[in-house]
Amino acid sequence: MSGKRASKLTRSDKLELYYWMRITRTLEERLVNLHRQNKLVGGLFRSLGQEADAVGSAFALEENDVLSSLTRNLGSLLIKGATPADVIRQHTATADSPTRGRDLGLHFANLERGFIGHISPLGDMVAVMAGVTLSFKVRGEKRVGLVYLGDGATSTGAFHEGINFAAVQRCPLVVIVESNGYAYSTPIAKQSAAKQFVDKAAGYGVAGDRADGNDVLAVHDATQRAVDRARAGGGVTLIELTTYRRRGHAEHDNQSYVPEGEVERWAAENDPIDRFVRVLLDREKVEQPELDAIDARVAAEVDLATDQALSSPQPAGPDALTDVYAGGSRVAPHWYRAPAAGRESERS
Amino acid sequence: MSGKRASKLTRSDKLELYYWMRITRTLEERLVNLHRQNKLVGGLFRSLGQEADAVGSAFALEENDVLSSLTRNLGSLLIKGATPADVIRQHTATADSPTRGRDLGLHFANLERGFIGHISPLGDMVAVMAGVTLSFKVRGEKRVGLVYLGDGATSTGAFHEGINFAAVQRCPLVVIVESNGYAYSTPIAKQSAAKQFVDKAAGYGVAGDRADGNDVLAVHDATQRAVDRARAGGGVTLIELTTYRRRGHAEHDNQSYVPEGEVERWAAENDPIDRFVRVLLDREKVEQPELDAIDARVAAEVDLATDQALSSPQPAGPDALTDVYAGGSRVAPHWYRAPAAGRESERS
Amino acid sequence: MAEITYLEAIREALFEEMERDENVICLGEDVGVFGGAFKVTEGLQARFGGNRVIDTPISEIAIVGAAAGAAHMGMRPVAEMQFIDFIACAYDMLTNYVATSRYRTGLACPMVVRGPSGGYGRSGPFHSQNAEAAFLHTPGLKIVCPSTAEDAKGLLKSAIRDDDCVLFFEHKYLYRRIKGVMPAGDHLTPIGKARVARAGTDLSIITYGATVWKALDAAEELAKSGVAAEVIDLRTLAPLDDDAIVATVRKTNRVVIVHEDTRTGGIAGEITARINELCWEWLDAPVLRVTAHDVPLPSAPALEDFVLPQTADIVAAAQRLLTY
Amino acid sequence: MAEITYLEAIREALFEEMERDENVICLGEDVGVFGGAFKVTEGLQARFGGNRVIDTPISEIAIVGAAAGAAHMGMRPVAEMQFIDFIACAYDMLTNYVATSRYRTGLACPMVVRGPSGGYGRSGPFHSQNAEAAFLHTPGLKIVCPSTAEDAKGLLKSAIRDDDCVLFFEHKYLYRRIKGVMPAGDHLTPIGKARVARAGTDLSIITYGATVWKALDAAEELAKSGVAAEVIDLRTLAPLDDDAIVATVRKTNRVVIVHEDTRTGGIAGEITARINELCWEWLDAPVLRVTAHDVPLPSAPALEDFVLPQTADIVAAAQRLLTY
Ligand SMILES: Cc1ncc(C[n+]2csc(CCOP(=O)(O)OP(=O)(O)O)c2C)c(N)n1
Ligand SMILES: Cc1ncc(C[n+]2csc(CCOP(=O)(O)OP(=O)(O)O)c2C)c(N)n1
Ligand SMILES: [Mg+2]
Ligand SMILES: [Mg+2]
Repeated sequence: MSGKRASKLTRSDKLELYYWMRITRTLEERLVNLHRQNKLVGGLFRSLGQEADAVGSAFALEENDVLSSLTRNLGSLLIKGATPADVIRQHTATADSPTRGRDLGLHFANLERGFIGHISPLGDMVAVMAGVTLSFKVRGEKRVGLVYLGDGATSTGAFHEGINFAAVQRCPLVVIVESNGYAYSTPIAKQSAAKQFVDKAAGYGVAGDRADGNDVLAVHDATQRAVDRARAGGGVTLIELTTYRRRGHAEHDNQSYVPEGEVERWAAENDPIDRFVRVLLDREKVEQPELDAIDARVAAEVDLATDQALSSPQPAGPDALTDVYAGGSRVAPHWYRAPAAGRESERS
Repeated sequence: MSGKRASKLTRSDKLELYYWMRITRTLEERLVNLHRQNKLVGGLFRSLGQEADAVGSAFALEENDVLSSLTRNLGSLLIKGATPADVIRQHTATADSPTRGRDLGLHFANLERGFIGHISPLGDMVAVMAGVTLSFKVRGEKRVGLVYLGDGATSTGAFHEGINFAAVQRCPLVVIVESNGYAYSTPIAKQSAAKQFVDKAAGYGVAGDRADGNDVLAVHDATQRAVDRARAGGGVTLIELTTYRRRGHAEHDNQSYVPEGEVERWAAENDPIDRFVRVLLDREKVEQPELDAIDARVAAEVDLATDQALSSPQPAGPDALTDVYAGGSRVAPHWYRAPAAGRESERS
Repeated sequence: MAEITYLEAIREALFEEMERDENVICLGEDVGVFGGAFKVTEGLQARFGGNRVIDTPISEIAIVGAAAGAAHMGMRPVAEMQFIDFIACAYDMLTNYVATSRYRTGLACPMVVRGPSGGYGRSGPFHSQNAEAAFLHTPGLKIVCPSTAEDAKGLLKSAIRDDDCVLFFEHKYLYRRIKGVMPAGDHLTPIGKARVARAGTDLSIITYGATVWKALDAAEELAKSGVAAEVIDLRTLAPLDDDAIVATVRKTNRVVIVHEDTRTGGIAGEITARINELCWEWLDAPVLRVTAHDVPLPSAPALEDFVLPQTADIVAAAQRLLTY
Repeated sequence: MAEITYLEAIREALFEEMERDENVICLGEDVGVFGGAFKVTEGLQARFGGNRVIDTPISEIAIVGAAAGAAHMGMRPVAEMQFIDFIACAYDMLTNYVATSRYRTGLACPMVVRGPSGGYGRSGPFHSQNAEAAFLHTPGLKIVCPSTAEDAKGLLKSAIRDDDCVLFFEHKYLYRRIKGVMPAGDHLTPIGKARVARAGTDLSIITYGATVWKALDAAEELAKSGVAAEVIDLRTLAPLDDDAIVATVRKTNRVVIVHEDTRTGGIAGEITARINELCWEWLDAPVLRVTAHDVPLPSAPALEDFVLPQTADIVAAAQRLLTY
């Protein structure tokens, strides 16, 4: 689905970047509607205002590179080939969702397409991606891994052990810290005393970079440099992307802890899509109708995906019992759920 | 036991530093003898060549400050009031050892005297000491905490979470990384890709310092600055002390992985006691007989401690059952160990 | 006296204990200004200040480790896991440091680790866990699982005053669904004592946490066909109340143990073994278990409902017991 | 064929599997040049290079996490915990990530986490642990505990070829004390199958790991007074071999379960519950447990000996079973 991954982005690459940011936002807006209609299972986590971060970075990867996304990286998954219908199915826990209703939201994976969704315990995926990229190194494959984590997740032991392991092993791994102001309600100053997250790079002996996370081209640029370095055997890069979480942690969170006007200011002055539209119109001489066409295409795709996903069946209870282990394994249902099965215990 | 804790060390302070280093070494040599005589329970871990590191740093603490020692910080425990007899008892697992034979070696604590020995899982004590020093902060006490860890232990998640927590909370904590070349057999380059451990300080937003760990005065100086900073409300300092582990990880380890001549070179050129003796004789105009007198005092103290400890009784089996919980709790021995107790099960 | 919810009862306990003893502090992710993901600690920071109600980094190892260190110094820390599932990150600190500290070195760890637990909420594999089986095995820890609002308050207050580390597992399905009238005064529920939630003579349902309510529903159902089921709410899992277990076995001679958590290696096995050892001769039927199936807990409603134990399962197990 | 030790058998398995399949890699602290704290991996790096035998930082979370990531990519990582006690640090990674990965997302984690376990060595609370009870409860993990040199080799080879994560708990007390002659050829012991270590008719001793040898000693002792004890070596704890358990209960009608680990929440409880459910009517006596006492394991010889189960304890339990 994604375009070519040149260091020099063409005009059409840039339109593609626009497409990915737009579809991220539109798809999330659709999810918000479905959430309000009580059609989702579980909470809804937005990346509103952070779309450039996931999109610009994932766009720097090749087809057979592998990324591990986090809560606010829907855009990166779409670029890697997750379909909007799958995303909606994950949020509605249908039988044909990528996890068959077992896990929710962006917690899904597709190794053929090159992505591994995260699990809830934060930081764990840094260690897992150290192993994914270790396999590239051991096998001499010229592939690269990318893992995202939030400012808050930098406080976890798993992040620390994972990046340090990858640094020592010179694994081809790019670690992106999305510094978006908050971890749930906790502001950055209560998460870390560092002046900036990129200051951690020297402590791990890895390359460090920092970019404006709301400037999709700057994000792409920084990531592309890091990806090139990794592919050339230069090991790990830690990139800090500065951005801002415009919604609450999840949709239920009313952001009572956010200073007044902060959200509105970011929305007005620093929306990554608005900013990029200006770049496209002003510098790239894109015409508004071109963007309108993309918007229309996106709307149609999201509509179609919604129709597909909402007609998906729900899983049946006993489906829960398969594949805990390999080989088509199936846990036996408890006897009181399988009345035909008869007594487990026999009298002597 | 320990002398006054002034920033400016007097001549008699310096003689005291010599005393602490000497007794550390002599006591460990005694433990080596006992180990060879099969009188110890468990392995023996030396701090040979690292005595200045533990002694110089602990000497910067006040009476009511608290430290947490690691494997190679015997000197710091002695300064804090652990007795040589207690140390030998810990190594012989006697009934009257500080842990009553339950734990070994330097794994013991005495809060009245201000020390908490480590547990085996590396890094954990950094988090615990974050809490000890958090209590100082919460209560407005002007006390300071000091925690030691090895180069290898910096790779643990517990170290990371602990120092970061303390940094954000501005706890009065000094974290000393003893960079002694190896973690067991693993050289520093396979533990961390950082140029130096002090580079981690910026990533945590804490003060960083680095000193020659085999120069007891330099160690004291750096620690004193950090302790003063902590006491004044300036938060955490990460100090890297460079030193060298002249023995194997424990006495059983023959150091086959160490490049030839490396140990000998450090012994010949960079023994912390030898170096300090030269300073005392040359710069402080100490006379050799003064040092000889200290040595004799140390020998006598270690002899006495050995006699005391070796006459200590072994614990009795059922002693193992007490104090899992508070209030003098006692686990009931299994019925087959308490034949008088009768049947647990009664026939109906 | 007005009824308050299970959640409010927990909050009340925190307020009262912080008021009573200035050594009590609360720490955890988002517990301060925000009042916690479930608002359990709401208002606490406004009342007691940022020095005693501490927003921490996302660092479960450090939260638990720091609580232990502060506890050594005489504080009474109450550490929150935002979801109890994340206690897994602090498993080493709890089992190796906290649980052994007194036994080895004499240093006490009077602290509470609390957090929202349990399923039935469509929250999937990482926000629905029951952590008790992971710690039941560790000498030195206590484990409390209240099922009523009264006990939530009384047991938390006791836990905070306990001289050892208490893991306090709140069931988040009950947070706003269960209410109770708090006993007047300084209401303390003793740790280590089970409760007869419903008396009966024909069989015993031994359980704790959210499934107490399912057991009571099952007992009601069974009563319709004239079966008098006794429901034992364990309340404390470590130490287990052997006396209460033996008493109910002797009374009814038939037992089903119900827990929400997965079966293999779960607490029902331990209870079965104790019954075997302590009063095997009193059994007229094998001890049965009604538990979750041995799979990670899935999110989709139909899947979750299938995996977790339901009232009908308890009724079925009870009916089978009666055939012996 | 010459006898080799339990430790050498493990090393042989690693050599053979690395030889057979280039996707097999070993990683852990000091496993390379040094050959591991117990020299289990000695010679491996010299033979297979630093790319496949990897010295890691002291980072159990990362060791296990990286093994999982490499396993996703088709490698067959064998991760060493220097002492199994430190697996506690990776508890979250194992239970939340590794154990659920296939179930949730379809990503397999074919990997082994192995390491020296167990007591009787005066190594105290942090170098003597038995980790099985901590993981028995987690669907998605397999647990193997060999007691003989033959099984150590055959089970490790099976574990490396298994498509799921296998926790392979080696008993370090057996490393150099137990020897065996390896069966010729590609020797694989199936995971999930128990073994009758000694046949008997009067009672069953069900155990695994180092206590298999104590059970055999006890059986020998009992034989002197004409009692024929059957000893079942479980070999695999997850999945448990229910068939073997039921078979021995039906044969002898009397059971003592022996494990080195502490009692409460230990695996004996689970086995007792299964016996209750599967063949309660076949029991002529309650199922008894012989285990460690519920305390952290102390170091002093007299204390350790008192806390851990000994041969005489098994004999005493057997004799009591026979009074029913
Ligand atoms: C180990 C762990 N502890 C706690 C949580 C609960 N939790 C989920 S998201 C979150 C905040 C994450 O903040 P950040 O990493 O900054 O990511 P953001 O949501 O801002 O993108 C918390 C505390 C968790 N998922 N994992
Ligand atoms: C979490 C954890 N993993 C593994 C070990 C085993 N271990 C004990 S000491 C040691 C090496 C420690 O090296 P370092 O931190 O540099 O301290 P040093 O011995 O050099 O003073 C290791 C790997 C441990 N104690 N804790
Ligand atoms: Mg954030
Ligand atoms: Mg070292």
